[in-house]
Amino acid sequence: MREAALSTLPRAKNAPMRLPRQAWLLARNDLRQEMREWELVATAGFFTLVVLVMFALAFATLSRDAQVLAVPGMLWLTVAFVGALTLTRIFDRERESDTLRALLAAPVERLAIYLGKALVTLLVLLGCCAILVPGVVLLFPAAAPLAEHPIQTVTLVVLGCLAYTSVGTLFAAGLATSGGKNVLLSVILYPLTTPALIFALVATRALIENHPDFSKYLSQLAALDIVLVGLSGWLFESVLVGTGARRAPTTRRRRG
Amino acid sequence: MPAVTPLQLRAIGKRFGRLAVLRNVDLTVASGEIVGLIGANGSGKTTLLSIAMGLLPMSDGERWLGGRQVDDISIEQRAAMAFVTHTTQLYARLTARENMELWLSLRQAADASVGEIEPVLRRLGLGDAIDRTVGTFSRGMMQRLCLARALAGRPELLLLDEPFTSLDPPGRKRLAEVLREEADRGLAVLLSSHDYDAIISVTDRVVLLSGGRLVGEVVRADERGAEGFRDAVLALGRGSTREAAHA
Amino acid sequence: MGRLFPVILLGVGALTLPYSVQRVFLDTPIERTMGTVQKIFYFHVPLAWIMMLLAVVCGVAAGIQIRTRSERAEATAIAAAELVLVAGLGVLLTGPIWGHATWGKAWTWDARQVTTGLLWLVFASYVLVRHFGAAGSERLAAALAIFGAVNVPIIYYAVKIWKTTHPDNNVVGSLPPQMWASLWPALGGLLAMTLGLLWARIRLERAEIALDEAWVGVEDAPQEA
Amino acid sequence: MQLFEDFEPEGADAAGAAGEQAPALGGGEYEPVEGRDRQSIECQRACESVAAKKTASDYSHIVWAYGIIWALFCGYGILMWRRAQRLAADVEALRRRIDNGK
Repeated sequence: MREAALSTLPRAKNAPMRLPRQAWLLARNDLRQEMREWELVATAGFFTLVVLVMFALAFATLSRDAQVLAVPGMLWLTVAFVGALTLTRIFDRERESDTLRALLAAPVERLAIYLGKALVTLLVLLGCCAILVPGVVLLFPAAAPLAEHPIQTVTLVVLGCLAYTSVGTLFAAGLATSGGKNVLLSVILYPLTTPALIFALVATRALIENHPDFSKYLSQLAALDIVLVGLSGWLFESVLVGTGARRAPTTRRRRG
Repeated sequence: MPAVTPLQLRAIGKRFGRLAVLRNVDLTVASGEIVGLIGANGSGKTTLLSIAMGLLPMSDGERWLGGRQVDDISIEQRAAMAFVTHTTQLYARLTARENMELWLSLRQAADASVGEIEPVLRRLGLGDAIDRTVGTFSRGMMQRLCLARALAGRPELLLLDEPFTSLDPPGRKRLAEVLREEADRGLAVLLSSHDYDAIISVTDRVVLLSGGRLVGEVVRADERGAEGFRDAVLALGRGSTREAAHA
Repeated sequence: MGRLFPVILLGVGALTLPYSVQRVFLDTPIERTMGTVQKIFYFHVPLAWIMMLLAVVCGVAAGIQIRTRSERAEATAIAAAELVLVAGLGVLLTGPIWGHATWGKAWTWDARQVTTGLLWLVFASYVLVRHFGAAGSERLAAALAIFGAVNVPIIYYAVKIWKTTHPDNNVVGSLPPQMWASLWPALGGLLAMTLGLLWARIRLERAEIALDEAWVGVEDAPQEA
Repeated sequence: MQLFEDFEPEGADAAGAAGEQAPALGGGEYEPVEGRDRQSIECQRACESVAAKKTASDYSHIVWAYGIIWALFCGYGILMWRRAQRLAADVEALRRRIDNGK
C-alpha cells in the first residue's frame, strides 16, 4: 500500500481536515512531553510568581490613582517576559535534536506546525495569567474591577496573549531553523510585539477605570489579533523554508 | 516498479553570498538504486541532500521528482520521501513507540497503522526497546529508530545523511541488508557517508562531491566484481584527497 | 537611463530644497500660537510621511521577495529599510527640537513618538538581522520588514485612539493655503532627494549581488578549463 | 520721518536721540507725544526683547533641525559613496583575477 506517490500532482489539496488534525496532534505531542517533566509550566509559573512578589515589594505602597496606571503595565510586561521565556524553551526543545527540521521534511502542513506551537505557547501563557491576574487583584485594590468583570477580563487576557503568541511563534520558529542565535529573539520580539501590548494595556486600563470605551478597545485588539495571526500564518512557511517560484532566469545585462 | 525516476537534480547551484557551496550538480537516482555520495567535510553533501528534500532553496538549477519539475514540494510528495540525518530528530522525552505513533498518525487520516510499529522496530533490532524513553537510547539505537520511522512511511525515495556514523559493525551490516531489501522492492536511496567500507558494501553507484561539484562516478558493474568496485571507489576517494591537498 | 535617473532626482531635489527653504522662511506667515519655530513643521512632517512611505515600500518589497525570491525586490527592501533609518532619525531628532521649543519638553512619551520610535527600532533590527544574521536569515528579516510595514497604520491611528499632547491628525487638513503652498515644495524636494538616494542604493545593492555572482563564476572558470 | 519733523522746532540737536529716550515725565517744556510715554515704551521694549529672544531661540532650533536633516542625508550619501568605492575596488580585483587566469 502506497498512500502517496512522487508522481502525484503537486498541491493536490484533498484533505481539508488534515490541518486541524495535524495541529492538534503536534500540540498534544508537546503537551505529552510537558506532562513528563512539567518543565515549561514549572519554570514559567515560578517566574510569574517571582515577578508578582517583586511587584508587591516594589509597588505595594502606591496610591490608588497610581495603581490604576501601574497595574496594566505590570500585567502585560509580565506577559512579555514570560512569553519570551516560553518561546525560547519551546523551540529549544525542537532544536535539541533537530526535530523541527524533521517536521518540515515530513508530510505535515507547515501551518499545522505553527498552530500547534502557538496553541501550546498560548496555553502556557494563559496558565501564567491564571496566577498573575488573581495575584494582582489581591495585591492592588485598584485592580478590583478585573475580578468584578470576569468575562471581560478573561476575553482581554486571551486576546492580548494571542496577539503576543502569534507574532512570537513565527519569529521564534524562524530563529530556530536559521541556525541563528537565540539572543536575537528578544531583540526582534520586544519592538514587534509592543504595539499589540500597548493596545492590550489601553484596554486593561479602560477596564479598570470602567471606561465606556473598553468594548471599543477590545474589538480593536481583536482586529489586531486577526491581522497578526493571518500575517504570521501566511509568512510561516516562507520564513521556515524558502518557498515560491525560483527566481526567473534573467537575461544578464552585459557588464563592462 | 514505477517507470518514473524518483529524483533528478539538474545543474543545481547553491550560493551563500560569495560562497558557492554547490556548482552545477547533476544527479539522478533511479528506483531500486542505492547511490552513495562521498566527499570531504564541507564538500556540500548535506546541502545537496537538503536541497533534494526541499529544506533549502536552491540558487540555480531544477529539481525533478517523479518526472515532474518541482519548485515547492507538496505534502503528497513529501509523504513519498523520507530524510534521515545524522542529528537524531527524535523527541528524547517520549518512548520509541510514542515517537513512531506521532509520525504515523501525522501521516494518516486514522491511527490505523499503529499496529505496524512493532514489526518495523523488530526488523531493525529494537524489539526490546519499544517502550523505553528515547533519551535512554544509545546513538546507534536512535539512528536505527530514525530509519524505522522513515521506512514505516513506505517512501519511494529515501535520503540518508551519514547513516553509518554511530552504528557498530553488526548495526551497519543490518542497515545495509535492510536498505538492499527495500531497494529490491523499488526504493530509491541516496546516502552520504565518509565510511568507504560501508558505502562499498551497500551501493550500486558512488559519486564524489568535491568543492561543491561532482567530480567522479563509479558504477558497480557486474563483470568487475566486488573487488573491482572496491578499488575504483577507493581510488576515487584518494583522488579527492589529493585534489584537496593540491588546492 | 538607470544610471541617470538617480542623478536627475537628486538634481531636482537639490534645486527644489533651496527654493522651499526660501518659501518657508520668507514667504510664509508665522504661525500664531507656536511662532517661528513652527517652520520646522515644513521639514518634520514631510520627512515623517516619507519615512512611512519607505516603511511601506520596504514591507511590500519584502513581501515580493519572500514570494518570488526576486533579487530586485530584495535590493529594494534593503535600500528602503536603510533610508527608513535615515529619515526616521531625522524625524526623531527634529521632533524633539520642535517639542522643546513649543511644549518646553523634548520627549513627552507621546503615543506617536513612541510608536515612531518603535517603527525605527523594528527597521533597525531588520538591518541588524541582514548584516549579522546566519545564512537563511534573509527570509526572517523580510518577515520583520513586513510586520514593520503593518505597524505604519497602527502608528497613524495611534493618535486618534490615545488622545495625547500631539497635534491631531486633522491639523494638517486645516492648514491655511499659504502653508500648504510651502509644504508642497518641501515635500517634493525631500521626496526627490530620498527617491534619488533610494534608487542609487538599489543599484548599488544589485551591483553587489551581480559582483558576487561574477566572483563565483570566475572561480568556476579555471577548474572547468 | 514724520516723527522727526514733530520734534524739529524745539531742539534740533537732541532730535536724533529723542526716539530712544523721550523724557516723558521730565519737564513741561516738551509736549508729550501721543503713545510715547515711558511706560508704554518700556513695555514695548520688554516685549521686543522677549520676542527677539524667542525668535533667536526659534531660529537656533530651526537651524539645528534643518542642519540635522542635511547632515543625515549627507552622512548617508558618504556611506554610499564609500560603499561604491569598495565595490569599484572589488571589480578591479575581479578584473585582475580574470586577466591572470588567461
